[in-house]
Amino acid sequence: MTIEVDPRRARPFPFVVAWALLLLLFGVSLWTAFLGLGLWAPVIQFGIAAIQVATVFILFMRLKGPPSLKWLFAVSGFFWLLFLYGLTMTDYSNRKGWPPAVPVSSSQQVHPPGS
Amino acid sequence: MYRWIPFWPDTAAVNAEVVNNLYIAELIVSGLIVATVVAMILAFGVRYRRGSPASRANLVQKTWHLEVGWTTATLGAFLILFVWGASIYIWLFQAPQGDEEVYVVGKRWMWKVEHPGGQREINALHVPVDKTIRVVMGSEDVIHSFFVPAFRIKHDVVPGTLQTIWFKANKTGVFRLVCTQFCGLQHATMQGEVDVMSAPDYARWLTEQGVHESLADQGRDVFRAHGCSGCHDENSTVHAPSLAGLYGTYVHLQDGSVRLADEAYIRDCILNPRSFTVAGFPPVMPDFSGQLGEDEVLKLIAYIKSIGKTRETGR
Amino acid sequence: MSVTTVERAAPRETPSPEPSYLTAEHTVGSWLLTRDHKRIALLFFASITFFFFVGGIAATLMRLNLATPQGLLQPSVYNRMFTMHGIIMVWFFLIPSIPTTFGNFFIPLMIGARDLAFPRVNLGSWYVFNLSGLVVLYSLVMGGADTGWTFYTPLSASYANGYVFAAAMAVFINGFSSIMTSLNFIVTIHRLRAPGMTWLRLPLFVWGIYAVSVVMLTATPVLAMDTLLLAVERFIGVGLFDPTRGGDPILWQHMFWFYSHPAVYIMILPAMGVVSEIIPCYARRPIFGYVGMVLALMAIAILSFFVWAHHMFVAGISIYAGVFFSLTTFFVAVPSAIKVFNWTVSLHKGSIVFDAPMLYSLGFVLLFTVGGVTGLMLATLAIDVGVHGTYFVIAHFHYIMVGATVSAYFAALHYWWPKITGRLYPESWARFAAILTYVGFNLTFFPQFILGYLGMPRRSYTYPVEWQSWNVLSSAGASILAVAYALPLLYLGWSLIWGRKAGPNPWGATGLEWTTPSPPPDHNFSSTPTVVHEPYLYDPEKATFVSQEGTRHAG
Amino acid sequence: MPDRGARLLEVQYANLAHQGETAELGIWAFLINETIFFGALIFTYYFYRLTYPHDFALAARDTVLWCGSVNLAILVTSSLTMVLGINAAAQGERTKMIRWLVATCALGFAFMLVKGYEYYLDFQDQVVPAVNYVAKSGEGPAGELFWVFYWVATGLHAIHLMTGVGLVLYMLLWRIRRGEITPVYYTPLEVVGVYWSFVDVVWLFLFPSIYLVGRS
Repeated sequence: MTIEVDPRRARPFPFVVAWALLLLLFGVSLWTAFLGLGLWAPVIQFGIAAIQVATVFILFMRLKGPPSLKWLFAVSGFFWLLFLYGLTMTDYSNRKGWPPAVPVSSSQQVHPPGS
Repeated sequence: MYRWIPFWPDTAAVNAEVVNNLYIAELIVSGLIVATVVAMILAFGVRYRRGSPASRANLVQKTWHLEVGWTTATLGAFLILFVWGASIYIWLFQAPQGDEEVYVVGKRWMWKVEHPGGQREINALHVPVDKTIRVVMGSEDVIHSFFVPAFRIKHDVVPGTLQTIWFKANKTGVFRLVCTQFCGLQHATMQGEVDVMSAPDYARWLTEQGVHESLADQGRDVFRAHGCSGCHDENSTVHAPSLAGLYGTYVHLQDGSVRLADEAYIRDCILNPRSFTVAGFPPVMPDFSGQLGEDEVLKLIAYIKSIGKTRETGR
Repeated sequence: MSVTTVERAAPRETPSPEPSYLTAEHTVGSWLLTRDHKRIALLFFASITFFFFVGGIAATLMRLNLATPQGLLQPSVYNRMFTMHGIIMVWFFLIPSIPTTFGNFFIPLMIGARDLAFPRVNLGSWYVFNLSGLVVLYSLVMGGADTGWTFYTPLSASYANGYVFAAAMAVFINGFSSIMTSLNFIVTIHRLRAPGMTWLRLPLFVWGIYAVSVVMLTATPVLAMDTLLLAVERFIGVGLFDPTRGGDPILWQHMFWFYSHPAVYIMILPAMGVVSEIIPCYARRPIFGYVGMVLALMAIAILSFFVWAHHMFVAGISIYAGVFFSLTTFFVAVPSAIKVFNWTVSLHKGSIVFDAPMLYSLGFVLLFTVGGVTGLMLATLAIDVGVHGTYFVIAHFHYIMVGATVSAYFAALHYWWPKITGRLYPESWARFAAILTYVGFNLTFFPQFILGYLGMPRRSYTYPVEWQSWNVLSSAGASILAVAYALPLLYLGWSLIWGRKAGPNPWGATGLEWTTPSPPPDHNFSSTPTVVHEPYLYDPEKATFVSQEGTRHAG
Repeated sequence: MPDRGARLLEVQYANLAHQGETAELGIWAFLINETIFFGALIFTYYFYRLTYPHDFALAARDTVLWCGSVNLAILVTSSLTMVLGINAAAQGERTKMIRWLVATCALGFAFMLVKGYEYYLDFQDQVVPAVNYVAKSGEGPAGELFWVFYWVATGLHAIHLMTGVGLVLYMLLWRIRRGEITPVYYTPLEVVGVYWSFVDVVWLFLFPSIYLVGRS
């Protein structure tokens, strides 16, 4: 019974390169944190995180090869999150009286935590 | 006008009538749709029951135009109702200045009402008829919901911010005030009355309460007691934004955004000054969130709004 | 394509060669550790019937209390009753009702597979369901939560003193059971279809279960995170929804309703699938607009994620969010309108038999139409301001959840009873039960529409005296409904022992499940069937039908 | 060899390849659910960071950056060793496979150690909400919201990582020892590999949201 080896697995070289790329991107992300970019810092950092995630998805989780149902399942998780993130912004972007002022808790909590 | 409709709730406000017309329109459209479905099921059920002689030849499996026709017709009818409903909603939920203002504080299982003149009521709200009443609502603990069925108005009262709603009663009488957001053990008894009175009765009622110090005056005492006058008074040396005539104007904040100075904004500034520093002023205002009760904040707001008025009359 | 004509002979008594899945093994272990999807379906059937009656008892206590203004129960007991009624009925009966029982049993049979993709995960789903059932029973027995099934903070997080932590954890664990079930269905429908069973030859029940599984898989995690954050806030006293620390109580509502509105579609989609199976069978004609029905099912599954804030129009969200979500709610009603139209026109030129499943299904279509139309009333912003939080809302969602989904559940129960147990139930009793359910239901919930517009708030143990007449009417209807729901238990139980033996295809239906002997053998099909036709090939004119794998039958 | 393969084949599948492919589709379907589960948690973070940028920046300055960085490096390396382990299984080199899987477990434990030490430092720093929390000067109340998110997020991630380590150990001590992982059918190992890399993906998103806030 011949052991036909999946071609994608033959050499460890591409995986080591991906590993190095991930660590490099991590370094860049760390560096941007200390640059004082203000509002742009999170955008860049999460962009780099997205690239890292894509690398892990494609190489380490073997999504390489012809696009298949696995691709659809991999992406649909993030696609559904768009609904939650996006549509709640219709509320919070122009709700009157947001962010709320912290009210005085005049009547203390009647309920002891933990029950 | 609605007397001839059976089991109809009483209608006692301007917006209630508008909602009534919309509700009747919805009932008609919905009734038509349900009637069509019932008629079709009965007709087909009788005509094509097993053993009936009707011919079953050239049975139709799919006709796009019939399906699309029915769907666009119903969608079109309901979109008109959507636009009509949305316009009322936008008109209802943007409270105008109003002739009278009332402050309502929801606390577990009671409604505390305060009039600008200083009169205080529990689970009761006396208002003049044919006047636009603007209700400013806050909650001290959980989410309540201010609902007057006769006026068809309702708004949840969320702890942490102030909400405003308005109504204009057009019929005198006593109407029920109800809390519709479950708030604990006695939620069902957290009810009250809205007593709509003619103008002279309302004036006489106000004087009968025997309270002379108006809410604004009480606010001024709180303003001095907590040292706000130290910075915000006309002749104070501290570089702080002047509050005279602040109410109703637009304020430019440090982070570039512009906010209308309404009750919610004034309340935010008092209790969370750090996130609302006005452009060009140092963020030095101390945090009062621990020391001021909900009622005192409302008094301060009434006072700050009154400074605005005296300046206009002064000109 | 060879078409062999088989006369519809009387169900001959030749013993089926293999023992059925019921008689294959008899040890307790063979039931509790089974990997057969049919046995797991029966295990689920036992669990949810138990919870249906626990929830039903809570409902009867509430209706007894509301029969008189001064009421029967203490306020704290009433508050806990309606909370537990909500939690148990939503998560422990309605959401698992059709997918875990009829879905588990019939998806492999309908697509020509021997079993689901992951049998062990399927059994795990039943055990996780029972674990969450134990936790909710612990919370119920110890005193129950008094926050309403919606757990609105800050009441649920810091002010309610019932067993909110246990109730929230029960809902959290229950989420995993529905995830495991939906995961199983999606992978099975993608991978294990018989040769020839293309996507457009799938019966509409399989499409319904596929749409439900997509919604379950993508909506439940948000609820899991929400209840987890509530449990954390409840346990340590500090949390993300706490207004005294700048948290936003409306954030809880956003994440809760982001799950809970798709959850109401989780309840209705399999019911739509069942009705789309039953109406063609008893009208003896193909469904009208099969592709339209499939598109409508998937459209509901996707659009259900855009509408959740119509539960929060008066909660303090911005006006523009209110207008946006009202508009999307009108668009999500379009696929439902298409389906109602298609069901109704599916009766045209058929030769209709009014058996019990058909009566339940027609009851479904009528009650679902009333429920859907009142839903559109609630989606109209100005009306919602007037009736949010009143009995109008309660009547609306009971019309959909109880009127539509439970009627379809009973329709499926009667339609597939011969296949599950191999016995036929007494037809006249079943028709009586169906009509009694319809009458009892309308008497219970139609008065609540009127109470709602009059302004009676929900979740309150008392009401002004002038509304007592409506509430007494509603309580009377509730007692009729209770009888109508108990009746099937009696005559179906009776049929288990004395019912006539049912042949493989007592109703003359075209699905693959009707080609197996009833009750089906352990591995469903001796040889994997090849599918040649699309479903519902009935011909009312010549009174014959062609099953999906090509044999033509009379009847 | 073929008899063990036949025993592995479940009744409802046509052949082993069909079964393997379906199992992989199953883990990916489960990952949809996990993505949205962690996505909803990061949604609360994203929403509160938009609302209280100032408080979040102040609060996040007290997180231990070097712990987070070392942990990220550990997790990325463990993804690599996991994949190399699967490659070895595919090529039938049993000893190399076991060596790589043991390395993956070791890295998993290393992550837990560093995390435990970081929790100890946090406790010293008095940033544990409700148990031992002192708001820093000038930091508004919303800082505590950040710390609630921090403890919930890292706690959940740690639980998922422990499940991953448990799965790899299950593979090592049970499935491989009984010889069920062969070059013909190594899908169970591949499924565990996919799950492990997903736990690494979650940390890739959590790292910038927790540790890189308010550093400038």
